Amino acid sequence: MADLSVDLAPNNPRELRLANPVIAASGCFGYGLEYAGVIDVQRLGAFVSKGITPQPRAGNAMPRITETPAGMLNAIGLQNPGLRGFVRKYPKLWETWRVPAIVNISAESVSEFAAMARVLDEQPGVAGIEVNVSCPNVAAGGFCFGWDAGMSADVTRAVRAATTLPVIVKLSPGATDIAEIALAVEEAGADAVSLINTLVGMAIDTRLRRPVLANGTGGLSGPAVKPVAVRMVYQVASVVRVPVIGLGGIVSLDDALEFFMAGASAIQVGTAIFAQPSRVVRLIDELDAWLESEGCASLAEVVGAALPTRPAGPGTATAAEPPSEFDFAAALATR
Amino acid sequence: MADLSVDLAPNNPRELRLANPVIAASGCFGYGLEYAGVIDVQRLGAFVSKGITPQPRAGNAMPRITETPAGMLNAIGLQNPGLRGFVRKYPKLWETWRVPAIVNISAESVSEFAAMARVLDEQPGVAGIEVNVSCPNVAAGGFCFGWDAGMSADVTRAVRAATTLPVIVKLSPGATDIAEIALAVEEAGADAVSLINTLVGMAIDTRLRRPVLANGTGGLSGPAVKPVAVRMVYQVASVVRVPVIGLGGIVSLDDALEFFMAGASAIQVGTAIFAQPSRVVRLIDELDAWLESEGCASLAEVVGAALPTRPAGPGTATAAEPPSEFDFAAALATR
Amino acid sequence: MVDLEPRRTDATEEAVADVTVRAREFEAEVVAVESVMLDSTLITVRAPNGLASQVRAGQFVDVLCRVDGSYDPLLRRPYSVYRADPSAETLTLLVRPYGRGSQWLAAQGVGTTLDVLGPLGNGFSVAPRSRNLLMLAGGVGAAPLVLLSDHALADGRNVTYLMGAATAEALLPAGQLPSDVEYVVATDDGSRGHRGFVTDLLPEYLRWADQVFACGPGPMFRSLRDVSRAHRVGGKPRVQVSVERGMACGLGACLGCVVETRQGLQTSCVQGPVYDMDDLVW
Amino acid sequence: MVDLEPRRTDATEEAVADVTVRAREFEAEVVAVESVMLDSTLITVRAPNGLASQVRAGQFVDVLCRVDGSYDPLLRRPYSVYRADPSAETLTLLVRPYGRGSQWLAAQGVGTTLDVLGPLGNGFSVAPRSRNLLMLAGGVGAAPLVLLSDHALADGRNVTYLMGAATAEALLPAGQLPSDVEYVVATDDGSRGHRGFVTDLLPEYLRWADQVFACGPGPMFRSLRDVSRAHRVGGKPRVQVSVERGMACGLGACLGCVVETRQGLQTSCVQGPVYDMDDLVW
Ligand SMILES: Cc1cc2nc3c(=O)[nH]c(=O)nc-3n(C[C@H](O)[C@H](O)[C@H](O)COP(=O)(O)OP(=O)(O)OC[C@H]3O[C@@H](n4cnc5c(N)ncnc54)[C@H](O)[C@@H]3O)c2cc1C
Ligand SMILES: Cc1cc2nc3c(=O)[nH]c(=O)nc-3n(C[C@H](O)[C@H](O)[C@H](O)COP(=O)(O)OP(=O)(O)OC[C@H]3O[C@@H](n4cnc5c(N)ncnc54)[C@H](O)[C@@H]3O)c2cc1C
Ligand SMILES: Cc1cc2nc3c(=O)[nH]c(=O)nc-3n(C[C@H](O)[C@H](O)[C@H](O)COP(=O)(O)O)c2cc1C
Ligand SMILES: Cc1cc2nc3c(=O)[nH]c(=O)nc-3n(C[C@H](O)[C@H](O)[C@H](O)COP(=O)(O)O)c2cc1C
Ligand code: FES
Ligand code: FES
Repeated sequence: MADLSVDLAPNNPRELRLANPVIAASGCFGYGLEYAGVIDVQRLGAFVSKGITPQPRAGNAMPRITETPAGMLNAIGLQNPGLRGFVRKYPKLWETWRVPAIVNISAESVSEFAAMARVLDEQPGVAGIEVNVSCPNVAAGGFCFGWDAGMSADVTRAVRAATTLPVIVKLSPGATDIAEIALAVEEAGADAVSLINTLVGMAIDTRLRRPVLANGTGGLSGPAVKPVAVRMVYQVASVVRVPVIGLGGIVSLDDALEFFMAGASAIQVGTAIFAQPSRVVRLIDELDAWLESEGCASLAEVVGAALPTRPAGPGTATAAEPPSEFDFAAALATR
Repeated sequence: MADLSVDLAPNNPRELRLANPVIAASGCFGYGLEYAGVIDVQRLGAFVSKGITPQPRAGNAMPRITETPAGMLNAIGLQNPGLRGFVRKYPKLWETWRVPAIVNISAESVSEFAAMARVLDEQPGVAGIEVNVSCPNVAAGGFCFGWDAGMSADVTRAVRAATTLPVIVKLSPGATDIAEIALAVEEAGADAVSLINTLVGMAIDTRLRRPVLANGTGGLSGPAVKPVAVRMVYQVASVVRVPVIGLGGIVSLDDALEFFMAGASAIQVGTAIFAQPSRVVRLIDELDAWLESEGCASLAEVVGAALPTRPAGPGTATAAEPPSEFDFAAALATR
Repeated sequence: MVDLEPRRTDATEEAVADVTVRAREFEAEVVAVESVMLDSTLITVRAPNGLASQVRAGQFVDVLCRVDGSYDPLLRRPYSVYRADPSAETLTLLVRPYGRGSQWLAAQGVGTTLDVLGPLGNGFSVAPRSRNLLMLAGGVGAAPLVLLSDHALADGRNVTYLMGAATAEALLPAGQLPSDVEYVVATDDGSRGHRGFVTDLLPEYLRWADQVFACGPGPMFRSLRDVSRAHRVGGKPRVQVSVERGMACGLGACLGCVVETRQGLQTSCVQGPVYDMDDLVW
Repeated sequence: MVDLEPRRTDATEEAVADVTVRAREFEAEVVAVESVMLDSTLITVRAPNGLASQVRAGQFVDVLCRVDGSYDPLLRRPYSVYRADPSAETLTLLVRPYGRGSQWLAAQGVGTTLDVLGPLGNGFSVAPRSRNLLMLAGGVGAAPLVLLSDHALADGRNVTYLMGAATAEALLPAGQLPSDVEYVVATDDGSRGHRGFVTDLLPEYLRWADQVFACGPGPMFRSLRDVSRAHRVGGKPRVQVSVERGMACGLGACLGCVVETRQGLQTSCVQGPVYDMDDLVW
């Protein structure tokens, strides 16, 4: 047994210690309960709840989901019972669980974010907060918080001040310079960052001649986005010191290893759980077996293995050194 | 036979009139010659050459390509014979061809872009220029031209002043607000815009524990990116008046129709040509047959069919109206 | 201060399934394949211990329609259980080749192993005192009503099975139904049974039926609604319909498949796919 | 003023294939499937008119390894032509199940239709005066050398075929080669032939051979290079190797598969995959 445990909030006395680095992603695992009859939820490193908002939300009109090549689009519209409804129901249940539960929160103003964090701070059974900054800032005319370093930092600072719980800020891939945003939220007190949230996409129903989703656009997830996610994790892990949680298209052990080697201390699995629920638990065993076979005593030994030795400057996506000479034989070695 | 022809430079006296709206994308069709022994190149609406730079470039080290879920990453590094080498060889050949040839140009400064356009202006066999702004601006510390509206406009203005040829500006999906960039280049004199170029991605070779591509990052293309491309085309077509050329993951007729309905006047096919060269020509026939079956006399009748009736304001990705009531029966109708 | 109390009392809270669904993800070997109804296929797979006897009519299974190693198409496809054989421990699905997933599934041969998740959904509920059950089937909507007929007969009830299709060849062959079922058909071209819509036959059976169970395409539902309005008395007999939504998880987690009901938004994968027609907001 | 003249005279211009490749994209029905070499498969497909007689040894075909309707895996996979039968109009490929594409391909049965693009690449060139040809094969690198052997014998030349593998079962069965070929093998475990590397056998044949043709895994090439340095005299005999690069287009358009040679960067799909070993920069 290799050491799979990880603390995702090393700077926080309350810690966010996970038995293993495999986390179920927000919006893809309900409130944990939904999958409890199908897989052993308690074996996960942690899970993140569906996004909660200050008020209950009925979500978007249907259709809300559609499939795309090796991916899917969703526009659920954050259907949820609202913070009070959530608090009445889940924390006391989760308190009886072994698996840490992280609450994903969304809001449309800095003060709403802070107010939610304040309420969650007192809840039993809540191990941490994941702040979803991929939502429109009403005060900024609907411009997404997560696309602007200043706005992302404002939210982080407000949440940080409102709770002593571990705070993970979940970054949006819509930002042109994701490393800049990551540095800003780190500076503002985030215990960890997670990335990526979905890319904004659209599918057209060519029979009806209108967007498939009632909302028009939706969030793209699944294997299709993996290369973008790996690149962003690599970019962010090159510059921040807090733990990075990588996600976006992870299905297999090899996918997970890509993220670890790109610098992720833990990973989340979202869309792939829909397709094969049992695989997310198997991933933990496969990771353990792989580390053994590689002679690694702990996961930490491979985290960041593909990063250049010295972190690159802010905002650059510098590659690892290319092989110094044209390695003909190595290139042939797959045969 | 429906009318498939389209003029992609209606504001330019030199015109860019295509017999049909199916174009082979830059970097995926060499210089046209490479596919001439496999498909009937002359049947295409047009093709775009591999990206040309002022100087010859040897490109990046190997590996340069890798496959990803329903997509691929490339980091060719613009290997090309340079403008002079290009000019010695292709324009006179293309002059004998029926299919319009568009030259894709890249440079690292505004003046280099202009210098290239000036040389191309006099060449026979060149029907238009596609300006690739997805390259680093050396004067701006390597920040990509295409991620900044001002820099994109500067390049466009300089190229516009240097040639009377139709000028297409090819937008980068890395920009947070693609509509803003599109409006800026339209204002600066672009005859048309094309989008999207590749998304920046990465794959890690978990055996070697380093990025697969020698360059580290690469450009993501293929079906995986289609939802992002459709969304951006929809967003751009909602705000600009010049023709929009849509691309990104197009394989099938249905894919092409998604782009037309999202507002594209023409489409480009890139990665899919690698997988099935014959399909790009078949697409023209399929489009013709589909228009007939829908009783459309011309393609123009479906361009933008999925757009909201009034264009949305700059930078918004407003959806088409959702169905006013919950349409239970329509949702059931697929059964 | 930010107001965190609900602004409106809607039913979003109930939309979150309280029940933990007991379902299994299992490898299911294809043991039989049979062509039926013009272009469709009956696929019989081996089911794990006890599943075939536990499954309720109207429940479905989610099938992964791709080879391992390919990520496209990505999501599972739901298929109603058409027949369940507890002694052979098999389930049978009725698959119409439509798009990418179903075409792949319909092309799989005996010996293939499928990745199946189920059983899912609520299933039909037959009131203890209902004697006469009326089925109304269109297309592959026939599937859940076959299992319901099997179970109803085993419980000693009477079943009349109405089915409509474009032509005789597209009908479920009579041999597929237990002989005790009264099978009445309609075809658009009159090549068998009543010429016209199957819902034309409804009025004469509505008085006989204690409950009606329907599954079929959109137009059939619309017509069912209209006929019911005109011919039911005091909302009787009750009509249960199985609805179809795009689904991702099948377990109430993604909220992608919701249906608006008089009780609020419900996940059709867990709280459906079967609803009392009068509860649907449409 | 911006300088538009080349700063350096490199070979990028030549890297652009001048030749227009004549290749066909065709539907190829699988007509035979045979297990060989432990885990590999010989797949024989029907080829369009004349292709089997035109194909040169060392050329390859690009196969789409997925069902229509799935976009993953996306790109074609190159496979060397193992054998071409002009009278039956068939091509045979030797496929080792390795990753997603080859596993899919190796699992296809008789009757499946494959989407094939080819023939591609330059192929081996045998000098008119070469009498004695030496083949050096490792693993599925055996494939192009089988066709080369067939053609060489038909032209009346002498062929010695050296092959190495881990164990006897992983060797190409002798029955797969024409009986006139001298077949000499080496195995890592000594279960057949020489115990050790196949390149250990090279020195004794180098004097006999007018030309050497090699295809195999990386370590075999490295060892070939070392042995050649030590044992060839005046750069004779010449050695041609077939190299393997990840490919997207197969037609010289994407520049994804380039190889650095003394003549500059070359596309290994058009200007390769066969190179004179001494021309490669490695
Ligand atoms: C409860 C239930 C029971 C069913 N029972 C049967 C049955 O017994 N027999 C049968 O043949 N079919 C049944 N279906 C339909 C089946 O699940 C598939 O939708 C159908 O086979 C078409 O899938 P496809 O992959 O072939 O088509 P696709 O080409 O993938 O899809 C066809 C259309 O459906 C839409 N769609 C598909 N999946 C989704 C999704 N996840 N989210 C949103 N939209 C989507 C697509 O947008 C497309 O327009 C059932 C569906 C449900 C919900
Ligand atoms: C000229 C030539 C001839 C060949 N002849 C044979 C033959 O006769 N028999 C045989 O079994 N194999 C042959 N191969 C290898 C074959 O093309 C496949 O690479 C092999 O079957 C593995 O593919 P896969 O899909 O199973 O593996 P994958 O899992 O897709 O890939 C295996 C590895 O190769 C890399 N790779 C695959 N495709 C690409 C690409 N397009 N670009 C970059 N990297 C890539 C991947 O990164 C991965 O690490 C030949 C290759 C070439 C270039
Ligand atoms: C149906 C669905 C609902 C989601 N809801 C949320 C959410 O409420 N909050 C959030 O931060 N992310 C949400 N996400 C994004 C995922 O958590 C994840 O960031 C994204 O899907 C990429 O990972 P994947 O490719 O593994 O799915 C949702 C994703 C899906 C598919
Ligand atoms: C191998 C390769 C090389 C490319 N080279 C160029 C280029 O030189 N200039 C350019 O503007 N775009 C280039 N592109 C981007 C394509 O033209 C296109 O924008 C992108 O691939 C998305 O379309 P697709 O999904 O249909 O491939 C290249 C793409 C690929 C795959
Ligand atoms: S399919 Fe996910 S909630 Fe129903
Ligand atoms: S594979 Fe595209 S140039 Fe060789």
